[in-house]
Amino acid sequence: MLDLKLEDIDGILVRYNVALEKEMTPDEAAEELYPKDELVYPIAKAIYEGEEDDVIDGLKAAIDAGKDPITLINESLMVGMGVVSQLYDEGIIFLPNVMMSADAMLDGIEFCKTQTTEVPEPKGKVVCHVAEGDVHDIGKNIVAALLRASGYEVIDLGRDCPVDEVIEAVEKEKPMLVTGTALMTTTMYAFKEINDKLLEKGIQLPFACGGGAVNQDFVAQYDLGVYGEEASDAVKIANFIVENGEGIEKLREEFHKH
Amino acid sequence: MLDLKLEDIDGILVRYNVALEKEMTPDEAAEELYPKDELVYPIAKAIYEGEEDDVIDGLKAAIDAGKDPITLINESLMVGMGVVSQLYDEGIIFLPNVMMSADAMLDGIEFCKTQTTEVPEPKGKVVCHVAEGDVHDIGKNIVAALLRASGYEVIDLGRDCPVDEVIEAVEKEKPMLVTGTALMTTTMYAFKEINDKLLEKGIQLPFACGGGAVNQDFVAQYDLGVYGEEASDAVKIANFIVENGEGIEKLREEFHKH
Amino acid sequence: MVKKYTSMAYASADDMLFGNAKFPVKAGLGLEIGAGYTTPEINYAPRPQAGKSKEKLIKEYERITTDSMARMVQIGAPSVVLETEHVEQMTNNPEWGGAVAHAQKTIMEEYHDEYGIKCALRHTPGDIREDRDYLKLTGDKFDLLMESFEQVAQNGADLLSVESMGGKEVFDYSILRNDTAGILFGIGVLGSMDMETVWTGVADIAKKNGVVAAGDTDCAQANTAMFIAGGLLDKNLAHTIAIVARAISAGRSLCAYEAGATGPGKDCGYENTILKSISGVPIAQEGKTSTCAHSDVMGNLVMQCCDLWSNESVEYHGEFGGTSVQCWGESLAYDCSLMNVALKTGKAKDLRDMFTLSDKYRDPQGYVLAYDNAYRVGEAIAKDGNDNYLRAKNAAVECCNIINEGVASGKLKLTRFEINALTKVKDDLDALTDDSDKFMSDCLTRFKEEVAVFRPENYGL
Amino acid sequence: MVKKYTSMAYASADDMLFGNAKFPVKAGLGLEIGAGYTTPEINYAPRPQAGKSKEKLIKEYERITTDSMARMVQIGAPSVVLETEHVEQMTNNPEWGGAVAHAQKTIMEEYHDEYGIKCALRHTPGDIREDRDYLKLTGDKFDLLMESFEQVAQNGADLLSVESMGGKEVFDYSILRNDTAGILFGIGVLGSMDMETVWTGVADIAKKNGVVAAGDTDCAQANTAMFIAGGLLDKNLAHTIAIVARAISAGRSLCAYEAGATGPGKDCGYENTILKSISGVPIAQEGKTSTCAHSDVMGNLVMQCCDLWSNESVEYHGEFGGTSVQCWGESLAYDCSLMNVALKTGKAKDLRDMFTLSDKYRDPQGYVLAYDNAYRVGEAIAKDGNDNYLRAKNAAVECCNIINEGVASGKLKLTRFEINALTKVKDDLDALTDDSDKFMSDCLTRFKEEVAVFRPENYGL
Ligand code: B12
Ligand code: B12
Repeated sequence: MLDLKLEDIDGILVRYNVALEKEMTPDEAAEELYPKDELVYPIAKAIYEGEEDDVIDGLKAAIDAGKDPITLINESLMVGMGVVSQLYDEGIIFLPNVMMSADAMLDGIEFCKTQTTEVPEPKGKVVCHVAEGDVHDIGKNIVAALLRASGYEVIDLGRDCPVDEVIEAVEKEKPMLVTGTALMTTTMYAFKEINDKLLEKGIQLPFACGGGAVNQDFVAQYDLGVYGEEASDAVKIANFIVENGEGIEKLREEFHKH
Repeated sequence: MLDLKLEDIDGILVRYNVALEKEMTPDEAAEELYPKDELVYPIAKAIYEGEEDDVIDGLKAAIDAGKDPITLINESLMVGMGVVSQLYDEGIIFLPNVMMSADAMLDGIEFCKTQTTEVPEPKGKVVCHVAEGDVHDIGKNIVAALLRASGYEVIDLGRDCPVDEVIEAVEKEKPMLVTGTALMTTTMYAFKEINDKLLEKGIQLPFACGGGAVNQDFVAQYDLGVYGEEASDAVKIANFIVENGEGIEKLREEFHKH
Repeated sequence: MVKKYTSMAYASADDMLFGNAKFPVKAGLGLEIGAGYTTPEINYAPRPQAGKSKEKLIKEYERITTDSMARMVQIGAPSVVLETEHVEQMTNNPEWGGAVAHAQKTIMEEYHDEYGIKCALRHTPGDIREDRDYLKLTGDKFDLLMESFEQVAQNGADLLSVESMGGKEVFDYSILRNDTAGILFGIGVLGSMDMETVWTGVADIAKKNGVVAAGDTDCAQANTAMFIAGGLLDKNLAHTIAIVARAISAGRSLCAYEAGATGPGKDCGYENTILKSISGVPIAQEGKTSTCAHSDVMGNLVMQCCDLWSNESVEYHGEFGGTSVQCWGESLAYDCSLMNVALKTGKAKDLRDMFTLSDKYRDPQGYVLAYDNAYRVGEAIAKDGNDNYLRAKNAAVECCNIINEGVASGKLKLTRFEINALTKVKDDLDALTDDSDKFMSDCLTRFKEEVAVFRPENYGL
Repeated sequence: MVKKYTSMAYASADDMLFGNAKFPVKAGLGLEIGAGYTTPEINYAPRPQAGKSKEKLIKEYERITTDSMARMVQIGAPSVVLETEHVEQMTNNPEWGGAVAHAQKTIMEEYHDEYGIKCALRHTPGDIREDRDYLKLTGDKFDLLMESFEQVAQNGADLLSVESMGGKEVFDYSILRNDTAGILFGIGVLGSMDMETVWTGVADIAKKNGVVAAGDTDCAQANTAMFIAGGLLDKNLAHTIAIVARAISAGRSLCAYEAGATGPGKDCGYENTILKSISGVPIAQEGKTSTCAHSDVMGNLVMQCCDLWSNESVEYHGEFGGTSVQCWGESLAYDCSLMNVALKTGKAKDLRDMFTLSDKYRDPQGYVLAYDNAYRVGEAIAKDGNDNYLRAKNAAVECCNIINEGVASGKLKLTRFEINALTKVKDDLDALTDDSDKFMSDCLTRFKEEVAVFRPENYGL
């Protein structure tokens, strides 16, 4: 078969990812970010590495040394996860690392809870769902995992979720944010219904919508809608709300880029 | 250079127009449709051929033989043009023939008018325009020509026509139909404005919209809008109104095919 | 019992070519697929509002069909296939799907009668075999799916396809965790088992109705991996892992042909070149002219051996140049025209190679799917063709080897990240047993525990 | 004074090839056009609402630019050109156009700096030289147009183009009436005269600002004819007449290069292959991947000698696969990738011929624009290059001859209708004088009378 000469390939395609790869390895980059405290360091590192067992071991050691389990959640588990999120945002590590770290972190939180009677305070509560009639749930799973990884409590209503269940969950859970995922143009209209039913009931809260089929123009059509492109935008939206309140207009200004 | 063998061409492309060309020549087809009256026949034929001078000669002869000029408009000029329109609709003749026939017919009408004090009754009045900011006027010119050719009086507001001028013309002329042409997505929004201003003034009439940028979804968004794809649809819309009244719903049912 | 493939359809990779399949398939109105020419396959999705009622949906598909056929004759295209991928309502209400098929076919027959244009209609019911939270592959949902096939087959569909979902619960969990065994188990074992059931059913229905059981694609898994992997700069999944999932999927998607399907394979099966090398069936593909539906890094390469050339899907809407189906359909038709010229002028292999070279070094996925390497993956599958697990594992291993050779040649350049991910997969694979039964029982134990939604009874386990 | 072309840039048609121009053009950030590779040229139109204010418009173009550049790096495209065809507000308010050019270029520079992607920005002000009812080619509107060029050139546009409208009042009237002399007068004489004025101006501005005076297209006339002619089954204009108008337009569009433009010629100039044969400038083209903007019957053929490959225009909106500019831009990039592979593997002439053969016999337009025949039209123009009328008439006559030869060969099949129309044009042409002055005065007299909106003073007549 025909072939290209090595030196001709660059005229046809450029592997920008290869050309741009950071000098530093992910491990080196992570090392720079870990907290220095010698009890916290191994926990953060175990989170980064996604090793549940090491996380638990580290927590045990820290608790044995007198650290408070609830404080450890924020000061070691969340910090370790913060390293992971930052590296992911900077494009240094990839999603599966984040997922594995998140799993390890959640295990760690569960462990901490067993070590105390106090109840940890999440950053906020978020209801996630995939639109009625739609089974595409991977995007939603990522959204939920990243939110959890950032310290939010996630009520995951799963996929193919009837409109009324979303409304009920919002009434019951009083979240700071609802997210919706739709990958089909035929299902995304449920978002508008959710929006209308919420408004009918006098409930005002940001409704972050994303997923393959959804675009900003569509989301901008209903009052509560805030469009997000990437799963990590869901986290950014939640953080923005924590910092700036739930004004939809401000959220749109920040996140509606198209 | 490379070439295809004659017998291989059909595997790559099919000249469906060649394969389907009607057996009958346009002239033969027209011949079958002319009225038989020996005074009317030459006029209709001259219209078909787009020969103004022959049209006038024919009219003179018919008037000399005692025919009424106004009756001649309907019974010879319009009939001749009817032959042309039918052949165009059937795909037997092409647009330039229609344009030339229409020119000849209009000359004929002018001539008839000079031969009498009576005023001929047009089938109806139509206001045509190209949207504000848009210079693409060929489509509109075709629409206007075909409408005239079918016996409608056309008030042509030209291109790049301000919204208010359209409203004024409608108030003044009281047409049965307004048409708008837009070829740019940036200009077609003027249609919505026209629609709103008309409704504000309590004026209800069908507003046929077409042109490259315009699609049915867009036109269906405003109350008076009726979408037409081909210039000849403008004539069909006008005819439909003459026969069925100006109900927008009925018009949409008939003409909204997409 | 299905008969498994244990040898290759083609004696060498070089024998494979677009527009030519070892076993061409006659379908619809005058069309023959893989018989020396390529044909555009136009795909579309109804506008959201159109799903509201059966009547609206039928009208929408009528417009789509008329628009598509009209544009094809306007530009002189000799042949066309339309593919209707069901929206959920059409499969869940089998008579809706049947009514749509009937309406479309009626229009296509008119065009065929008036212009002689060769055409066929593919219907792809949705794999609706799931409850809210779990896959529910067998039982009433299975019966409903089969009823949908029955209805569309009776009412005008010429080609039957589905994107079946077996194994996806395990896969979804595993792909986001770089779990090699889970990927292999989900696609290669569970996916294959489910395919055998589904396709035995579809092949029966096709036979009974005198239509074609076409093919399946691992959309639910390998495409999901490809999508998550994304473009060169995305950071959600190593492209080296995505291509390993793809190689594995070839073992799985082959099951359709083993159960009686004859092709054309479905457009979004990027594993189709591998399948063609083993089975000789014609295939549909999509790439640079399906950017309306998704982006990939193999735009031209996938054309290398296609028999139908598809745009995957585009929402029906207006553009300056007509409706979206007209625009994309026209682009496809010209792509096919180019390939057909190449076939008639004796330049087809050159053109094929140019397609391939456009993207062979763009990404590890393209590298492995380049027809020469795809053929090698095919051989790895056929070698242990009788064992779903082993052949999928072989495919994965061969995939890793191919990439490593590419890297060694200097032409395929990978990021350190991609290389590391590949090394891990390769190590994982090397550590796996060669005993299918042991693999099965190990995985059953592990995934029953780790994946809450995994229900072994779906697979009769 | 402009220097007219009286000889051919290429010794033979076979020397012409995509990605290669006799006189390549350096532009923008690291790009060289016609220097051995092809580059996608992405075109777009803002969403309607975006025109409401300067700020909105700038934001819209920023999004379009970012989306386009992002997709190009995601798929590994080595180079790209963006073309902004002004909406009227941008030309009528020159500082708007300048601000948009600045905003776009800033983003492109970021991408160039980060990724090294070669890129350039084309701006095409609208030809706003008209009053409501009349063309107003000279005077204040002319000055405004020049001011627009000045602003975009100062603020980041690398390539300057326009689709100038001289002659269109007469053409519009004539094309709907099969008036051969009027078509020739409108395009070949009036159009050429206006081009000389406009392009002397643009070339000066380009020189002053160190940017490139690119080229013009006879969109206002030849494309209008092509559009009215439409698909194979449309009945608005004989395709044989449309191609005669196109041949004539080559004489006209050449005037840009005679006045100092250097290419790349603009995408919608289907006359560009002819222009390249005479002038050797690089050209942009559009076809099978500009179906978003219009349909034509020469989808592949136009790629034969292109240096930039364009989608003409697509409204900015979402699709399943991204925003419309990303989808179409990606398709273009893969088309270019294929051409670039051909260039590197020594198969470019084969690929070129395959492009050509796809459509050479599809329609009389493709037949005449096939590079071998286009070259002949070029020769007919160069032969009397010093006389705008004669060279346009030569082109028309040669066009008729070429079609008649095609018909005689049996390969180009025409309808009786197309043949009759062609015969009439040919007879009309044969009856015309060879004396330019006489033709001018005859036409002036006739069209002043017949075409109410024709104003000779536009042309200094
Ligand atoms: C994989 C896939 C499947 C898998 C899904 C597996 C699963 N567990 O989800 C399976 C095989 C099951 C499947 C089935 C079908 N599919 Co499907 N599928 C896809 C495919 C190829 C990839 C989707 C995917 O997982 N992408 C990766 C994820 C990670 O992306 P994502 O969800 O968009 O999420 C990202 C962002 O959007 C964001 N995000 C997501 N949600 C949110 C929320 C917020 C708040 C924020 C901020 C961000 C955010 O975060 C993620 C990463 O950054 C797409 C192609 C495409 N162009 O999208 C088609 C696609 C979605 N499917 C399609 C179709 C038609 C179907 C079927 C109907 C096919 C059929 N006939 O059988 C069935 C659907 C049945 C049903 N009732 O729903 C069409 C939909 C067309 C339409 N009408 O809109 C698509 C577009 C393919 C196409 N081009 O035609 N599909
Ligand atoms: C020819 C042409 C021109 C000519 C126009 C000559 C003239 N006298 O009209 C000229 C050169 C002047 C021109 C200028 C421009 N153009 Co221009 N032009 C075209 C082109 C190639 C063909 C248009 C045409 O005449 N078609 C043939 C006619 C017969 O079709 P039509 O008008 O649609 O009408 C048919 C039907 O729609 C119907 N119809 C029409 N009206 C109505 C009404 C009713 C009631 C009904 C029932 C039916 C109906 O009947 C007709 C036949 O059946 C189009 C391409 C395209 N895809 O449309 C671009 C196009 C319209 N132009 C475009 C642009 C951008 C421009 C410029 C801004 C370019 C520039 N940068 O200079 C300027 C505009 C300046 C301005 N202020 O308006 C874009 C518009 C993009 C957008 N934003 O929407 C297009 C779409 C090209 C593209 N793909 O980018 N253009």
